[in-house]
Amino acid sequence: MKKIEAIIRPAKLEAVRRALEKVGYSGLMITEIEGHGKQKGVVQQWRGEKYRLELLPKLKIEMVVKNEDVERITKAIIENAKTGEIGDGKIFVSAIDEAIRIRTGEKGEIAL
Amino acid sequence: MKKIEAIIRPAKLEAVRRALEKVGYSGLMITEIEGHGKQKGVVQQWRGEKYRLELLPKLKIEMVVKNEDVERITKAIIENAKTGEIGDGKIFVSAIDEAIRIRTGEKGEIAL
Amino acid sequence: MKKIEAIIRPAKLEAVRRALEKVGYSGLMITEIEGHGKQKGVVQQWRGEKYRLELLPKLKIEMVVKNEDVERITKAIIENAKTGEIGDGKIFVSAIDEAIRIRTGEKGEIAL
Amino acid sequence: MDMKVIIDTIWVLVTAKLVFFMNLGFAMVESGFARAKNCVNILSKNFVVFAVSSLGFLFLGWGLMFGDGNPFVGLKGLFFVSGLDNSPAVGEAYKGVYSAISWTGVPLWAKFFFQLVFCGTAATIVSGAVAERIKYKSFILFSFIMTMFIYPIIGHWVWGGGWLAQKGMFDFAGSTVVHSVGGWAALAGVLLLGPRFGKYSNGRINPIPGHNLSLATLGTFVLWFGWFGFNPGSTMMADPQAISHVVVTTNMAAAAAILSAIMVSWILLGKPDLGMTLNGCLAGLVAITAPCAFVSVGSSIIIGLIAGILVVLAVIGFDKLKIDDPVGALSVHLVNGVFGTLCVGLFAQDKIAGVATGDGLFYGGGLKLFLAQLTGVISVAVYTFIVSLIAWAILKTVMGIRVSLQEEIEGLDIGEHGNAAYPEFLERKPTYSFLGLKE
Amino acid sequence: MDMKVIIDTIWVLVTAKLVFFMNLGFAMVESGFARAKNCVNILSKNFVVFAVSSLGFLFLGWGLMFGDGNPFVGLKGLFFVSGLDNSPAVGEAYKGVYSAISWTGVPLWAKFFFQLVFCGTAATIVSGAVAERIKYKSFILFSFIMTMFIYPIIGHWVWGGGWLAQKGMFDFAGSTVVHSVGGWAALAGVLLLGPRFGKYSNGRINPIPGHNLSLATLGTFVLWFGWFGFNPGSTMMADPQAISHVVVTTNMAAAAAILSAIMVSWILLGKPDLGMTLNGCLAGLVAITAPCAFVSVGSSIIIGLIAGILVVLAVIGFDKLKIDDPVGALSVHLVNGVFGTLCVGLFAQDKIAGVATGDGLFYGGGLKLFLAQLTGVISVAVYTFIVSLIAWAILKTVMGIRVSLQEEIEGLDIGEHGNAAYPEFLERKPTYSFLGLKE
Amino acid sequence: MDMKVIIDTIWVLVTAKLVFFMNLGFAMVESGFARAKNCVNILSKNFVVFAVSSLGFLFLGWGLMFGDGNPFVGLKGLFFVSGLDNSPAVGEAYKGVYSAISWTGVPLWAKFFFQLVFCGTAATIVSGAVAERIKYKSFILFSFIMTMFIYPIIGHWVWGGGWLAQKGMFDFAGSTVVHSVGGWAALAGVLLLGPRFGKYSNGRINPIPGHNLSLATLGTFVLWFGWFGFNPGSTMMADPQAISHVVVTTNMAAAAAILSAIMVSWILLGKPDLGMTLNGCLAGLVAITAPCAFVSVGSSIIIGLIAGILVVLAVIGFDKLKIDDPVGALSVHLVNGVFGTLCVGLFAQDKIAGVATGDGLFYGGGLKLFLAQLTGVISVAVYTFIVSLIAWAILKTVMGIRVSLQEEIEGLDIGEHGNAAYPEFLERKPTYSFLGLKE
Ligand SMILES: Nc1ncnc2c1ncn2[C@@H]1O[C@H](COP(=O)(O)OP(=O)(O)O)[C@@H](O)[C@H]1O
Ligand SMILES: Nc1ncnc2c1ncn2[C@@H]1O[C@H](COP(=O)(O)OP(=O)(O)O)[C@@H](O)[C@H]1O
Ligand SMILES: Nc1ncnc2c1ncn2[C@@H]1O[C@H](COP(=O)(O)OP(=O)(O)O)[C@@H](O)[C@H]1O
Repeated sequence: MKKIEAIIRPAKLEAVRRALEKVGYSGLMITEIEGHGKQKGVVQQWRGEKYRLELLPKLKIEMVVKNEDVERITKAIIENAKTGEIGDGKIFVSAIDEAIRIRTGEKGEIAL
Repeated sequence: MKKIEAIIRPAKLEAVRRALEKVGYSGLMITEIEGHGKQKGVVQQWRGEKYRLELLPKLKIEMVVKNEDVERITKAIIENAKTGEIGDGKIFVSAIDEAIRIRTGEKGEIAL
Repeated sequence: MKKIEAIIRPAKLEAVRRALEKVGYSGLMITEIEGHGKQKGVVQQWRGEKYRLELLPKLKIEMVVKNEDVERITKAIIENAKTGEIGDGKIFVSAIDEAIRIRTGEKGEIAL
Repeated sequence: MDMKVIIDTIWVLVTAKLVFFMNLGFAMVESGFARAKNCVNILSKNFVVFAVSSLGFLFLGWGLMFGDGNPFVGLKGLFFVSGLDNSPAVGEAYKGVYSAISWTGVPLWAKFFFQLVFCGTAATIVSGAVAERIKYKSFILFSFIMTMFIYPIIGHWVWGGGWLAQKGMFDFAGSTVVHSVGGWAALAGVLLLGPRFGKYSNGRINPIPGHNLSLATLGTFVLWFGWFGFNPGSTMMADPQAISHVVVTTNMAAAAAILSAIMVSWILLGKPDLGMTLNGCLAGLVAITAPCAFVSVGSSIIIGLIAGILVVLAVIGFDKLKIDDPVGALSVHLVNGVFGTLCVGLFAQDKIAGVATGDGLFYGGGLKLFLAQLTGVISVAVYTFIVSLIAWAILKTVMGIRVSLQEEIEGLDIGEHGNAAYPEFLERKPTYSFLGLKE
Repeated sequence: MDMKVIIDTIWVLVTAKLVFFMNLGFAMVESGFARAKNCVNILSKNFVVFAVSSLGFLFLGWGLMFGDGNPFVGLKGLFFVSGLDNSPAVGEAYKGVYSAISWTGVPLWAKFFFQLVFCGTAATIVSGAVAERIKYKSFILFSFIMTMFIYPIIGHWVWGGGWLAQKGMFDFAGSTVVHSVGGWAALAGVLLLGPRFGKYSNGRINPIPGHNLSLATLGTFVLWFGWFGFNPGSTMMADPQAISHVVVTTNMAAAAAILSAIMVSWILLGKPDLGMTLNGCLAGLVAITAPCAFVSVGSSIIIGLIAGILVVLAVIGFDKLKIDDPVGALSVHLVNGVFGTLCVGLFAQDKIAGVATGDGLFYGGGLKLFLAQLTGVISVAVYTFIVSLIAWAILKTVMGIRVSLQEEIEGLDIGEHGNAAYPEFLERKPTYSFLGLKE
Repeated sequence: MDMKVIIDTIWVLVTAKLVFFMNLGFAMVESGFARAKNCVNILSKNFVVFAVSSLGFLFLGWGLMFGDGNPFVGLKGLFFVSGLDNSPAVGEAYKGVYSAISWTGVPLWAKFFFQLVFCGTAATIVSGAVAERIKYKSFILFSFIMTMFIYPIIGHWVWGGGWLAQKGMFDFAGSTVVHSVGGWAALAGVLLLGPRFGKYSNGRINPIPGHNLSLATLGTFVLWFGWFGFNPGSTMMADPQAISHVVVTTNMAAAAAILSAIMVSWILLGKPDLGMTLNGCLAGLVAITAPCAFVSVGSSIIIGLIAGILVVLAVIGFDKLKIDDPVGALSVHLVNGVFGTLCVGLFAQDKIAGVATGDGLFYGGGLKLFLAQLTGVISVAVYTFIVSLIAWAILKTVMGIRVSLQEEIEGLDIGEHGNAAYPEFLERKPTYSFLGLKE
């Protein structure tokens, strides 16, 4: 099993999720994060002083999937999260040793 | 060392944490996430239009533990986070290469 | 590639980030978490009853970096996040199988 | 047109509007002191309650309270304020069925509106104490009962020329008629409802912090502001000496109570708790409500100081008794409503602002006035508590008064209204259940 | 100094201040009903609009509205309220160019201030309907146009002795002059702006929940409070019977509308929606604004009940028509402004609070009054809508009226102001786009 | 009873209540402009300060200010407002020790309450400037000093028949007596406290955004509303021409200042900043406070326009000087209090609303009035600043005035009160430290 961790623009969530629904997925978790990569921050002002928020709001989507699904799902994410502008985000894939469904105690891929 | 990542219902946090205290643990992190699995969302309304929040608030508990503690701790979580209803959540286990305690610089299992 | 996951005190973020800027890094994500380790919580009161917030606000910084950068970056974090008091936090390192840049589709270390 | 009538009408209407504005104060204090997940529900309750009062008091409440009748209840001109009445005529000139309130020379609808906003206040007091677990529907029904059958009867006894008025009991602006009536009705509800889930578990008292102290502070300021309508308006005529006196006693009691509540919580709890400070202010205001026109400015400070201490002890005490009152409504309105009413019997100085009350115990008047006040306190307690208990019990049997445990845990906003108060803000969901590891 | 003048001035100024305070109410309702990312923008619009109105109405609006002239427009003393005037003289004694408002015996600046706060209200109504997508600059300019060329003309027709007044049309406190004028101007803006991004996509109506129902409730209470200045103040003299009557009809309509809106939304939507409850209250208040002094308390309840139903249906209806009004301004002010104006023709009872309106249809007066009201409604609709449409169209061509899509998605707070309303709170950014999976 | 006394008492009390309500405004502006972690502390300070003022002004302040005495201080009837007094008698008929305020024919307690709310305003101004780092205890003690020894002395000079009044200095509603006194006391505190941690570090000015602009806007509206009590109420009698005039000059100055602040910040900062807009409004109000009854409506607009510009420049300027004032209290109250006071000497028109001030410089009166105003400004500055500095210095030595760095970083809410303002909302903790990468 693999964990796919995708950092995307908040505004792209709906598109991504619709795409995921089409390719099929068993579950996901979404976390509000603040990110910093190549993208420059937003300039704001407060009573005469400008400042830049270097950290930008992003969403992290995490999904634990079967090895064979990684390809399909990352493709769906890339296609739908892409704008071509700096700040589109990244996808990271890592290994998961074990998965357990709390409700039933089932283990392994069946628990996803 | 292993990382145990448990997605649970917010309302179950207290029970889980008390159980963990009994079996013993060295530290944990809790993140507010929004999840989507088999569970259907909550229906709300706004000025005449109903909508469903497909994403439900969940908590992610992360703990880095010694390999031999994984069994004991996941058991404690499962027992206390379970309601038997859809939406109880999952536990994922993955490998951690290294742990460092910032305060002392200690490395490895001693740092947990 | 490795993922460095550092739990730090919120007040230390600025120092850590400045240090990281000096040693160089390609991107990071920051998540607001609540942690519990050796540190005792904050005592608050509400209408006559004291209670302890056992969970303390912490920040989790996650960075996916090349293997050879792990050492340098963890050092920078440790030096700047340390106060010597209980609650300074931990750093965990784990393996990442794959990284993809959504904007370009590039894969591997070049995508970081 | 008689100038006096015009001026008095302006005074009555302007102060009535300030009292109306207290509805906002209650809504903000109560929602600020409760959790975000129940915020829509509390706002809704506080919003609908004045609508209910308006209809209930118009339909029947006014008639029972001010209609001519016997010492216990009004009987004439019962429905829709439709009895004969030639207001603003006063005294001999008055011809009508609402003679108990014919002493004030303003039009009938001005009298009605002024009395209505007081009725609304009594009803809204209940809302805070039963918050975070009561069914919306049942609260609405109870509010109708409150404004039609409970408040007006007590009102008749004290302000409608009834038996307590005849006994020589004085309640200038309603420590008893409004606040303790609200308090007793709330207490009955709280006892039948039981505490919120998780409040008293594992033998501990688990504090459940309110979600927004900015709103609670805002609300308290609005209430303090509104009280400058509540108390001086209760002259129902613009008597310069009296209204000036009342404005100052009202303010001084609040100020003193704030400072004593701060001191006591600093001493007892280690730090000057803001929630207690706000409750202190309200306690002082409730306590001075009955005596504001009967006592000196000096006495108002003493009354305030005691009220501020009382409320802190009461909040802690009710918790010890496992009587769960999320916003401190009982400590503020019930305890200090009773205390303030008794203060008339202790601190009154005859005609200090015009009214012939006789002197209180501390000013050489003996126990006479105090006993009249005590009679008032006890009889109001008995009637209000029993009738409320019956009303709540009937509602409980017929339709239930408490939401399901599931709904309570998820929040009444979703369950009762399908709304979320702050849908865009990330909330720390488990806070309420995770607290409470007492020192 | 004549006592009557003093008293009337106090009444006019105090009620005008309450109406001024409604600006806060509008600001809170509108920002609470919108998203956090546009909150600074909405607050700014609601804040600046009264400043703009103050200058615009002083500069020209007052003159066009009350200056002596022809039935369509004022022509004398146009600029800076600088025409000849010997207020507070009234009747024969009055010498000046603002004779249409010389019936009230208060100083000129008191008249001005009272009329200004009404003008400001009309202008602020627009703000809510065009929220979350309009350019700040364009809104400011439109507000100048509104307070200088649109509102004052209609005002002249009805309150400035113009042709509608002569036709026997009655609008006591402005269901038409203020509310429906605001509503028509808003509708023109909404049609030219188009709906917010994502509101009607994929053939669905996607609800976009407001970010803060506490603020929205606060605002509604403040508006309700302010209405006790709006309606009874419109006597512009302290006539005790009239002002007492108006206070009660105003309140009863609001109360009835709240309850009917709750009932209807409970039935139609399954749960008693708080947003609808708040809109219901405002609907009742708008509807009673024209007839408050002309109908009985009983009629005010009926008018309120209908208004509460109308507003719920209108909110749903406008959405069906894909007319995107984030705060329900059209349903509240336009629909119920029209409805309330017509109610005068239906429910009026001659001289019920002093004014000789003749009886309405339901009281045996036949269609005369109703037709006058209808004429008013239609002519105001035509003038306001067309002039507004032209004004918006010119602004659109010259400088654009809608922010860029990019800015709309990121929020107007950053784009227009460089500010964030709540920089320290974590927000659920995608909410607005992720909702809308309709049942 | 004399009708005039009744009417004047109503006017004085109603306007005093509006001024009281400004406490809410200050509380919301200040907490909205500060960070969430210090919110409870700021709310507490703003709440307790009126309680402190009430007791301090009753105990001694009133006596020092209005007691008969010498040109520098009142000496008779010092404590507890207990001197001989037969108000509402005026002129010859007056017998008592508070002759400086015997010109207004209202009861003593009405005078007291009206003056008290002004004293409270001066004290609350300090709170904002010293926010986010001052010890709660020290603030409470300073407030006692302020309301007992600082404000009343200046008040005596100008309004208590003291030497500045005799010199012919005019300050209608308190640009100097209230606002600049508050400002100078605040400045002394700010200098001894030093800037907040992280505000000026690494040679940069790090902006520290306020946590809630909805609250700040709400507060500003409430203050604007309250100013309609502050300025027209200062007639202390219901003179129709004067109060109508003052209401309009007050409003026009605010409106003009809003627009000029928006323009200036649009030009200087690139976007129309909401914080600056709100400060602009308050600046206009402060500036018109002294001259509101002495200048024409046209002049009020000019004064407002300048005030709006001044405040933006002052906010930026104080930051350049590293004088850290989280809410802009110095720019609003000090700078514009001084400016407004001087405006009397420039724009005054003799008897424009009744008072014989003589003409100002721009109306051919020469420098006489201006110099009297300047004398007032300077002498008040010297006295207030020095006494405040001494008071702050003593507090600093005896008990400390600043919380520990640790506490400041974690927030004063936990440290001083053990409370959290918004315990359920997830906050972006590091914001304040992570900002400030200036362009
Ligand atoms: N090496 C990394 N480790 C962790 N997060 C990263 C890394 N690189 C990028 N990110 C995350 O991805 C987001 C987008 O990155 P950015 O460099 O702006 O995008 P891109 O280069 O794809 O246009 C960042 O805000 C950050 O949260
Ligand atoms: N494959 C997965 N990857 C990531 N998170 C998951 C996955 N499956 C479930 N989850 C998380 O677990 C939560 C509960 O899942 P759900 O399917 O409703 O529970 P269950 O099947 O155990 O009753 C979801 O809200 C989601 O956050
Ligand atoms: N084993 C662990 N697994 C996950 N998180 C941990 C672990 N140990 C510590 N933490 C996190 O690190 C934070 C600091 O831990 P603490 O024990 O107080 O620090 P230290 O021992 O370094 O002084 C905790 O709040 C928690 O979030």
